[in-house]
Order: sequence, then C-alpha cells, then structure tokens
Amino acid sequence: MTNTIEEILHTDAIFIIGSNTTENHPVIGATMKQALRNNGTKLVVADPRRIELADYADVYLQIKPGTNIALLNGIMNVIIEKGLQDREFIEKNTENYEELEEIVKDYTPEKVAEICDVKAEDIIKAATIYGEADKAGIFYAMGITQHTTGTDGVMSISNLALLTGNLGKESAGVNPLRGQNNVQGSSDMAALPSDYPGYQKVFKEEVAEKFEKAWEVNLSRKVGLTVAEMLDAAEKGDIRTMYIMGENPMVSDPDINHVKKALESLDFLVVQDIFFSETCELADVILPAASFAEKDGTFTNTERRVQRVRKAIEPVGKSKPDWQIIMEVMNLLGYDKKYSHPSEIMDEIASLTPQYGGIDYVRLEDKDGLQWPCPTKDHPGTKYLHGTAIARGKGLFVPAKYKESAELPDREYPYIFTTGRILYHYHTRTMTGRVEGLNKQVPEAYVEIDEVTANKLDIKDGDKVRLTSRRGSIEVGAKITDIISEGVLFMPFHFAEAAANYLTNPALDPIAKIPEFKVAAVKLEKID
Amino acid sequence: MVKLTINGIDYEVERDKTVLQVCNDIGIDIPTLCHDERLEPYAACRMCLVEIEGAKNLQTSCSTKVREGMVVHTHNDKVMDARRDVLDLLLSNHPIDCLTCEKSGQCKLQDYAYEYGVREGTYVGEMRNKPIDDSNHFYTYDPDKCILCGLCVRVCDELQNTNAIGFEDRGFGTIVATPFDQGLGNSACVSCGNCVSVCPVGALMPKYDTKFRLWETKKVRTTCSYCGVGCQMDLLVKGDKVVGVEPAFDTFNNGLLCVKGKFGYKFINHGDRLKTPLIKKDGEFVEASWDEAYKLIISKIEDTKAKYGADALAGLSSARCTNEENYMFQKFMRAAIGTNNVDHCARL
Amino acid sequence: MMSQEKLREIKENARPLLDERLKVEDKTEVRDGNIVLKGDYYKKQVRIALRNCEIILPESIEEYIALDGYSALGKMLFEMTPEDVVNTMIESNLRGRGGAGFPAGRKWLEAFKYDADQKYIICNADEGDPGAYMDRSILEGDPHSVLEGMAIAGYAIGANQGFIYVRAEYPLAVKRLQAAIKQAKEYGVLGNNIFGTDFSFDIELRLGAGAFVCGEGTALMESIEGKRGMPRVKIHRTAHRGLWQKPTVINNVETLANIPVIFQRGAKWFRGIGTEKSPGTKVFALVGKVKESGLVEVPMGTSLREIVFDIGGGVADGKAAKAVQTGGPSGGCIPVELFDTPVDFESLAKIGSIMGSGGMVVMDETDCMVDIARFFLEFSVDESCGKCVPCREGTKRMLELLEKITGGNGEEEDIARMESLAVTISTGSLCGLGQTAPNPVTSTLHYFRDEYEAHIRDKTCPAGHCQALLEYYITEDCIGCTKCARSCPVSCISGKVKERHVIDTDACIKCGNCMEVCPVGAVILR
Amino acid sequence: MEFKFDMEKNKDKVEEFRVFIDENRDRPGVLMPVLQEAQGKFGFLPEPVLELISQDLRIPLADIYGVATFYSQFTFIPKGEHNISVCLGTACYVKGAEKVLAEIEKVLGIKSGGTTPDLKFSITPTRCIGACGLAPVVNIDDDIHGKLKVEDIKGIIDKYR
Repeated sequence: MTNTIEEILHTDAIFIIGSNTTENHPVIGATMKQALRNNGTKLVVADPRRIELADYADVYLQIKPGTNIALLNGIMNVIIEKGLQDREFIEKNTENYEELEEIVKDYTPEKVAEICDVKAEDIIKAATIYGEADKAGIFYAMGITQHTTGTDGVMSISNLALLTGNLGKESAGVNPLRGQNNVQGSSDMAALPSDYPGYQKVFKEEVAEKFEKAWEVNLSRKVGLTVAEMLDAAEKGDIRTMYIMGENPMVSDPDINHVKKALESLDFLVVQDIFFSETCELADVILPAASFAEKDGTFTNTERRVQRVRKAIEPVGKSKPDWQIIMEVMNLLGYDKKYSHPSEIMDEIASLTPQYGGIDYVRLEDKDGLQWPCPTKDHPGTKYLHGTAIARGKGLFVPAKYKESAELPDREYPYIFTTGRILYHYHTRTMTGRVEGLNKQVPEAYVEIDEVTANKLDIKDGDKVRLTSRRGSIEVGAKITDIISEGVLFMPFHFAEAAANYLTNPALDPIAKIPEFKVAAVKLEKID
Repeated sequence: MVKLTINGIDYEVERDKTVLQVCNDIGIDIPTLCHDERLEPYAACRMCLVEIEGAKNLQTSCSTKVREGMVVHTHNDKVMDARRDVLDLLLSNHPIDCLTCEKSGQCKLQDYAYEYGVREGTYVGEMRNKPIDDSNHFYTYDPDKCILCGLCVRVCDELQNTNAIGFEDRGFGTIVATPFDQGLGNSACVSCGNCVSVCPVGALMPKYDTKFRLWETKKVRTTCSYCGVGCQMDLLVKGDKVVGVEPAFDTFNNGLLCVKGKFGYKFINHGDRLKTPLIKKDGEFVEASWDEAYKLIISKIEDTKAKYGADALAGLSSARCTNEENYMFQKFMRAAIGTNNVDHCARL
Repeated sequence: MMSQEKLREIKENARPLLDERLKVEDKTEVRDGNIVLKGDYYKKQVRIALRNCEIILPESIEEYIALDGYSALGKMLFEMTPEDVVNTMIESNLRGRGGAGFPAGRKWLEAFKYDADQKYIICNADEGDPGAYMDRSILEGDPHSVLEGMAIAGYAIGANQGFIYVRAEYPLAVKRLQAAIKQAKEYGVLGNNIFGTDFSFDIELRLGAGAFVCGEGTALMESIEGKRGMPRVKIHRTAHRGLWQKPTVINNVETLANIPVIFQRGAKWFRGIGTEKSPGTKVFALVGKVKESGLVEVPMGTSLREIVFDIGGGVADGKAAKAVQTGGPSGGCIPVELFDTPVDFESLAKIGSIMGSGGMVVMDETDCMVDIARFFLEFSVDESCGKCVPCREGTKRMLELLEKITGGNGEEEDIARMESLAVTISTGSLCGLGQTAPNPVTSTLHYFRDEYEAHIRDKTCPAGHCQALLEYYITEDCIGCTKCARSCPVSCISGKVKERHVIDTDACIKCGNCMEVCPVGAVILR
Repeated sequence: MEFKFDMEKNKDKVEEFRVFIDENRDRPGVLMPVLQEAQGKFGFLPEPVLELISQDLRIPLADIYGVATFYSQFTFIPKGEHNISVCLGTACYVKGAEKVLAEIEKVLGIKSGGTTPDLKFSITPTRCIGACGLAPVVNIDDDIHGKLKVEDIKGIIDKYR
C-alpha cells in the first residue's frame, strides 16, 4: 500500500477492484465500513461477484472476469471527458500523459459497458465519484494481478491515481492488499530470482559486489527462475534438487497435475513445514519447523509496517525455527556465518537494505512497529509513499490496451472459471484445516453457480458436479447463488480434496510471471 | 485549557475532554462497565457516576465534558453508595457462579464487586432465565450473565459494522439477541469475536480447549500469522500451550481481529504438527534425527551441485515465514549454494 | 398565495358564519370579548391553550382563522425578525408544558444561535401519562393552533421542517392533524413561501408505536430516526445536536398551542396571567373519583382545592377525598391536607410531586396508596427502555418490594430498602423517566407511611383494596344453605344446614367461589 | 401457538407493500412508518416481511428486530378479526379496569396480549387512550365502550361473534 490502513477512515472515496476485502482482509474491510458510516465516504466496487461490500457501495460494477483494464480505461476516459483530472499534478509530477489520453480516448463508457457487461451510466457514476473526491484511494488484490494482463492492470490503476493526483497524499493512493502475512516482507527480503533485499537487482554489478563484500562470497549475476519456471525446468530435468520452505505448491499452484509431474521428476526434494502438507508427500526429507508462536522475528504487513513476532512457547517436539534450520544447513555446507538470535539477522538486513536501514529490534519494541522506507536510525518511518516525490522521480503513465484473457469460454468449455479465497480458510488450509471451528464452518470445497445456469443443468444446491478444464477435472458440491453473473463459476482454492488448481490456467503474465488464476474455461456437469 | 477541582485538588486540563478521560489521565481510577474509548459514550452502566457540585443528580463521567470551575467528587459517600447499589442491582440479576465461571479472574463485575465490597445481590426477585446460545462454532453466549453494557452490540455496529446482534425487547426484559432468536450461528455473524473481546463478564466466552485462569497465563504480544493486514494481538500462554488470543487495543487494528486471528490459533498445539525430521525410505516416511536428515540433505545438495552445477538447484521461500527467515533462505540459496533460483508464492 | 389581506378577508367571511352556528348550538357565551363555553364548569377556567376547543370545528381552517388564527404568524413574518420572535418568547417566560417546565424561549435562543444548514422543530405529542389527555383534546379540537405554533418556532430558529410525533393510540388526532396540515398547505400558511415570504416550513406526522419513554425528547428523536426509543447520552444539547444531529427545538402540544396567542396579545399580557415564576395557564385532565371529570384550564397558582372542589365538584359517591395524583408515573400523591397548595412548577416540586403534563387523578378513601404506588411502578417497569441499570433493574426490584408488601409478605426493613433504592434510581438514572420513577413511592411513603406500615405490620389494607390482605367472612345474613361449603375447593367452610357458616381463614385460598355462589350476599371481604 | 406466514399466498399484499417501501425509501428515518405499514397490511410483522424490509432498505435485520420488539404495538402474532383494547390508564385503573380485563380474559379463554385460536378476537392491553372521563374504557375495533361493569362484558363480546 502506498498509504496506511488508518488513513482509510478519512478518505473521501474508496474504489475497490478485485478485492473481497471483508473476507480476505477483514479488519481493513471493517475500517472501510467505519469510513462509510462515520465519514460519509463514498464507495465504488468492481468485482465479478457481488461481494459483501457491493451492498454498501454507491456504485457496484459486476464486471466480467478479465475486463479490469477496459473498465479502468473507461473510467479514465470519463474523467478526462468531464475534466476531472488533476491538471496541476499531471503537469508537475508526471510524464507521458499524452499517450494515456490517446489510448483511453477509445474507451468510451458505451464501449466499455459492452466489454465488461455493465451499464455505461454506472461507469460514469463511478468515474465521477472517484474523480470528484478530494482524497480517493484505490484498493485491489489478486483480482487485478492474477491475470495474464496483471502488470497492465496494476499500471492502469497507477495511471488512474496519477491522473487524479491521488498519489503522495494522505488517505488516497494505490493500495494493493497483500494476501499472506508476510508476502510483503518475503519480497522485500528478496525471495525473488532477480533481486537482492530491497529490490536491488542481482544483475547489477555494483549491487552484486556490495553483497559479495558483505557476505564474503562470490555471487551469481544470472537472474534465477520463478516458481513456474522452476517447475517447467524440473519437468525437463534441468532442476534436480529443490528445497521448499513453508510452501504447498501441490495445492496453491496452477495446474496441479503439472506441479506433481514436475516435483516427481526431481532427484531430491526437501520440504520444511509445520504440518505434513500435500507437497510433503512428494518429499525425500521433511524437516519440522516451528510455528510463528515459537520463534522471534518480524513480519512486514501490507502497509509496509515491520512488526515483531514474539516467541510465546518452546518449539513443539523437535521442531526448530526456520531461520535456525537454514542457518545450520548453510553452516554444514561450509558457509560458516552464525546467528544467535533473529535480531542479529535484522541488523544484517538493515546494513544491506536501504528501506530497512533504520530498523532494529530495540526500535521495534514500540507498539506501532516501523513503516518502511525507514533508512536511518532516527527516521520515523513512512506513513504514505511519494509524499515528497514519486519513487522514480516523475510518475510515468504506462497506458495499456484491454486484452482478452488467455483462455476464453468456447463450445467445449463454455463457462468462465475463477478462483479466490474465503473468510474461514487460509491458503492451502494447512493451518485453518486444523482449527475445528473453521472446519465446521466451511467443511469442504464448493463451486458457486448462478441460478440460471443451475436451472439449465438441473443442478440443485448441494448436488455434486464435475468441473473439467483442458488441464484436469474435479468433483465438488454446488452452491447456487445470486451473487455471480450467469456463466461464471467461482471456487475457493483452499481445499486439497477438490483443488481448484487442477483446473486453473498456468498461462503467465509476461512481466510479473503471475498465473491467470482468475480466468479459465471449464465445462460443468451434474453427477447423478 | 480549563481549570477544575477534582477531589479537592485543582487541575488545569484540556478542553473537550470528558471527566472520565481527565481522571484517567491524572490517575484517578473510575470504574466503568459500558465504556470503550473507541465507541460513542453510552452512559448505561452508571458505574462511572461522579458528583458534580451544582448538579441535581450524579453525572456519568464518561459523558460529561469538563467545564471551567467544575468541582468534581469521584469517590465521596454519595458516589460510592450509588456504585455499590448499581453493583448490587447487577449482581441480583446475575448468577453468582464465579467458582466455575470461565471468566473468573478477568471479569470486571467480579473485580468491582471485590473492590466495592459487594458480596452478592441482595435484591431477591426475578432473574433472567434464557437458554445459552451455543450455535456459533467459536464462542458461546449466555444471556443470563449479560449485564447489558451493550459493548458487544456497539462494537458489532460501530466498529465491525456487521450488525449481527442487537437488543431485543425493552426494560427488564431487554436482552442482546440475534433476530428472531435465530442464534449466532445462523445469523449475519462473521465470528470475528470482536464482541467477545470486549465482553466485561462471562456472557460471551470463547470455546476454549484448555481450562485456565487468567493469572496462570502470560500474554505475549505478536503479529497475526494469517493475512497481510498484520493485526497485533496477544497470545495467552499457559505452560507450553497457546490457549487463547486477545486483540491489541493500542495499535492500528484498534482492538479488532477476524475469525482467523481470534480463534484460528488452535493449529499451533495441534497433534498433527511435525515433531521430528522424516526421511522417505522405500516409499515410507520414517523418523530420523536432525543429524541424519542434515547429512542426507548436504550430500544431495553437494551431489547435484557437483554433477549439474548450482543452477540445477532451486528453492522456494515462504510468505508465511519471517523477514529474517526469508533473508536467510535467499542468502542460503545465493551464498551457500550459488544460485539465484529462489522464489516464493507472492503471486498466488 | 396567502397574504395578510387575504387572511383578513377569510376571517371577515368566516366569522359571521361561526357566530351563526354557535348561536344555534347555544353552548357558548362571550366573556371579555372572547367566545367561551357556558356553564359552571367553565366559569373559573381561563382557557388559552384550549381557547378554541369545542368552539370551532376542528376540520375547518376558516373557523380557526375566524378566531384570529394564523394572524400572529402572518404579522410576524413581515414585522418581526427571528431574533425579535425569540426575544418575545423569552420575555413571555412560557415554560414547557410537557412536565419539566423549561422556558421555551431559552430553548429557542440556543437553537437560534447555533449555526447549521438544517434545523428542526418537533412537536412532542406523545402524551403518555396515564390519566392525561390534554394534548389529545387540543390536537383533536384545535389542530391548527399547534401547526401555527410550530411555524412560528420554525421562523424563530430558522428551521424549515417540523415533525409531529403523535401517539398511535390517538387515531382521531392523527386524522385531524393530517387534514389540518393538508388544509394549511392549500391555504399557503404552511409549505413553501408562506405568506409570500421566503420562509418555508413543512410538517410531517410521525406515529409512535407504544413506548412511553418516547415522550423523553431524545428518545423521541431516536424514534423518528427509526431506532429503538432509548434516551441519548446528554453530552450535547438537543438545541445544538438533536434530530439527525441537527439543532432541534422540541416543544409539547400545549406549549405550542399557547404560542399564537402570546404573539397576538403580547408577552406582557401573558405574564399577567398566573404567577411570576410560572406565567400563563395550565390544562389539567381532572379524572378519577371526582364528580365532574374533564379538562380544566386555570391560571398557574390556582389551588388544588379550587380545581378539585370548586370546578370538579369534589369526590363522587359521597366518599371522602384522600389524595390527588399529579404528574403521572413521574409525579406523586398529594394528600388532602395539602390541597391548598397552589399549582405551579415550584410548589408541586416542593411537596414531592411534579406538574407533569397535567394529569390529575383524584383518589378517595377506598384507594390504597401502596397499591397506587405499585400501579405506577408497574407502569415504569413496563415502560423502562432498559438501557441504564438503575432504571432497568432498580424499578423492577422496587416493584417487587411493593408487590411483596401488597401481597401481605412485607417486612419491616422493606421500607428502608425502598427509600435507599429510590435515591439510587433518582440520582443515578440516565433520563427523566428513571430519575422520576421512584416519585410515586417516595411521595406515598412520605404522606401515607401509616398505610405501608399497616400492610407490613398488621397485614391489613386500610383502604380495603389489596386482595391478599383481605379475608372472606360470612355475615349474620347467612341462611345456612350450604352452597358455599359445597363449592369450597379446600373444604374450609363449616356449619350446619340452616345455620350460619364459618370460614377457616387460615385454610382459605381466597378463590372467591363462596362469594359467587352465595344467594343472599352473606359472604363479604373485609 | 404458532402462526405461519405464507409469502406466496400473500403475494399481492407483499407487492403493494414493496411499492410503499419504494415510494418512501428516501424519507429519513423511514423504518417506523414502514413497520407500521407492514403491521397494518399483514396484521402483524411476519419474519419474511422483516427480512424483505432489511433487504429493500438496507437496514440490518438485527436493527429492525430491535425496533420491532421495543415498541409494544408491534406484534409477531396476528391480531384477531376483532381487537379488544383494554385501557389500563390511571383513571381506568382506579375505576376497576383490572377486573374488566380479567373478565374479558375469562370470557375469551386467552391471556391479555393473545389471540383466540380461531383468529376471531385478540386482547391488547393499552396505555391510556385519553378517554378518562369514561373510565373504565374498552375499545373494540373502533367502538368505544365506556363506564363498563364486569357484568356487561359477556354481552358486549357476544355482539361481535
């Protein structure tokens, strides 16, 4: 997030696109509702499902999955048409406005209405609310990114914020909501094939040298492989050994049949986890890790706030904290650096990562943690980004044209299949699957089917159905609902027993390498 | 600033504050059952009554703003008598089962009864007699213990904005309820438990697996391990077990959690936890020592590296692990193995 | 569009027709230039709020205009600034007739001074005191006087919207108000650009749904907002933040009905009536064991004796007067010894009762004062909103203590318990309903303590009212038919045929069968 | 005794009611008038109707339920064809309203607040209706019966059978 959760309370307009906030970031969802209730904040929601917040919205746009960019361009078209853009901001702080204007010109509300399957007047209403607001924040999640056009989606959101001068000020901004507790931190810490911590590029000589000096070792300048590329390489035999720490690709990754084949092709697989996951089954060695309650450390949340994790109990059984296991393996491999406590690791992080430069465990004792960038020990942390200048100097408009999803429904696979998360479960359920109440609440997978489709196929609520895509097939219970458009099927991906990811399309966004979880073509049959 | 006198001492305090806030600031302890700084003043419990000279009746300090020249008495006989009588009235309609009540030790009613020396409710008469609502998977609601402070209803309304519960009926018959007594489990409730976190008595209680008294536990402040919001919370620890979770009130999440944060801690001490390294032998996993496991891993890594080069190895780090662990993992892949083949599931 | 000329024209046309009708009906006379009702009952009365009741046809705006209706509003719109209007109200010292007696002009001033884009006038017509129907009579008999009063208030504080919150139990009042609002709008004395000025004022009717507590101003506002009628925390004045958090003036029906007259005749005239601290008149609903029950409007300061005896003709059925209850569940019982007390806000408060909205229930020697206290407490318990502890729990416990006493199980310490509980409830409750709920108990304990003591110590009810304390007794009139003995379910009646029977009172369960079957009425309660 | 409400059977009324909601939705604080309309239309407040109000007005059901249970005039059981309201104001009380109520309960065989199983009569205890001069007073539908004696009750009720 460029901005801070607390700032939501004072925002004039919230635009949510591709985020079921009340289910997936419940406390942010509640904060948004407080703003609506107490601050008179206006709300625009765009989502293929009529999520809970849609009922609170001033405008709700039930867009067809995969049409985000068309909608965003349409909104910008209206804003420019109505003269609601922030001319002074554009002049002072941005580049390439002309190209944006050129590209969005074609996206008239009428045309976009047709692409997105919504009303043109609603697009105009939404654009007016966002465009007229003094402080407007955009909130998005995987509904934007998990497309082959994910990067374009993110850029379009950034374009919209730049166009209206909603960057670099309080209670506004571009606010991706991160799905997992430390997805922000693990990226900051460079669990990424192209980066060192703090997004310093591995292929940059001065960067590599800096780390070589600090770590006292020679380092590769070659960009590594992303998850999807690793799996492809494994299947081909180019990757022989894998070490997986706390991940469960056998449920979470697209096209599970492919994942399985890839992992089975390996010579050797180490899996380190707190529970015996689906991926563990394919491992050669399993290492027991300590849970978050059994170790010290830090997580970085979606608003860039670095906060302490504190050890409450001893690790269960013979398990050990992940950092300790990794350190021991590393030491045994001959790299002899030792740490007696995570705080020492943080000190090393701070010395090498500009954004974390001022962070240490003593400062983190403060109840509010520290929001990066926090470059020096006396820096208070940063509430909202770009307050003084946009990260790269001037904000660059990167306009994008609407492109269709990689796989569209056809005769054989006539339905659009989309996936997501629900309130009562988390990721692949290794944790929530073991909490009795949560399991009672939502015990098994289901697929949401609209009433018309259900009637057509004579499917009743609770009936078993078979879903088949070009990649796989699963059987699952039907949930008939009126919150989804005709011909769109939604399924939570949490459940290994009927894993949605047998069906999903592994096609990637060319830049971010993110798979298109949100759109696949499937067929649907009732099982008698 | 305004000048006022509290219990015979002159103070100069900020304008726009309530008498209660001012008393809290200067360290005068005023009891409250229905007050929560995050919510609109409610003034229902009447425990925070104080005497303000010149006013006909006692005034609730939670809803009275300080005024120039105000003379306040927070603990004189009149005030103490009123508080004692309020406690007496509450206890007269409340089961006195502290010995077995889960809330004992963290119950405000119990604490104030002790502080004000009210042994029991002395008014004999009708008591509320309603069935316990057990329909929610995470917590129970016992209307008989409810003191109608309204915190649950107001948190559900003003902060959580779910409005699953409300007041039913009026007067002595008032209770907190779901519409048509459908039960929490069948209502709009999203089981966030934010009502449970503010209940001052044992009316709304988590379904604990482990019995404990608060004084047997320690609280450990930490960050929730579920979504990216990163709510702050306290783990309640008894011995080697996490037995409960309470939200942090002085942080950005402002005392709020969701169902996973509040009740999803039970995986920690779940019997399924991996407790020892396992090595697959002939298709079966067998228990192994750390040494054995490490030895095997090191030999396989060195083998692969020798045969195919460092880039034939790859590692997946985790968005569930700490910053320090992610840092260690990528350093391990890069510095100890020599490849940049490291990624994690940021995109999933 | 209405204009002052047009108003005069309507008046000039309507007045002769009205006079004609009244002449035919022959129930009125002219006193000091005013048309008043004839008869002894009305002789001692001074009718201001009720000036038109039973005289004009309530459905006729013309008749209201014929008696100077809407002339005050018309005049002020051209001749007075809102500030002048507020000042006149302050000068008149008209005190709220809803019960508390807060000066209306001061409320107006607060709302007038407070700057806001929207302000409201509310007419509190949620007349809930049992035994009071003054407001109903005004709404049914003279609805336009209330509308005009509201419009004047609206002009004074700068409000353009009014609400009348009226009890749903008053269907006729609702009907009359609806008709009156419609007429007033048609005539241009309500709605947009009243009298052609840029002052607009609309009135909407909202119905209660059976909650006494909604007579409390903030609870009433909650109710209009569509919520449970629970009184608000008094952190802001309603004149600053009232309905929908906007400046709001809330006045009751009788208060509003006085306002047009004050502006017709001037504040000074008004102050000449009544007492210095309580100018004007007050309407009472004189009911209960009085010969002539009905509405009585007298100058403030008139004594209870004058009202009950001179106007009401004293107690009916030759019984002795015992007390008068004023102020409903918030008021108290005043014993006959204090009947010379002048009726005004301060004097009634001094003797433990309140003016209240004007209910005046006369009680005779057969009324048990403990039971009357119990009756009012039962009312307060039923009508408590349940928000604050002293009222919700305290009134219930007080009722239980009273039931214990009237049920014959009273104990000596119960009186002290009630007295201390009364202090907690009255000093510790959130709103006026709770704060005044113990009044019926405290006042009867004060003036009729001996009755309580008789219930507790002697287990008797001196008034012969409390069932549990009575015994069935067979008098000399018994003919010995044995019917009673045969009908007794516990066989506690003995006696030979044709001889007087006897009830074993220890075994008697007081079912009353014997009394019902006795052919000669020889079974009595004593 | 349970009274079920069939939305299908009352389709026309429900439709009319929705029209009312639609016409009034912009009135601030519209909930009370809407509940009053519902009670007027259906004789009581059926659960599915409250759910419908919740959806149409976007007011949480818990809030609506809270309001409906707060005010004594709202009821969740249908009123009978003839509604007998017994005034329990002070003037009526001192003139024997209690005994009148007891007699009505006896004659109809139901308790105050109830409805006869044949849906013919219901008894509603009422706060002062402001007819104190006629105490004790009973309203049957729109007819006022004043200065009642216990002996009169049976005859009066019989007239409505």
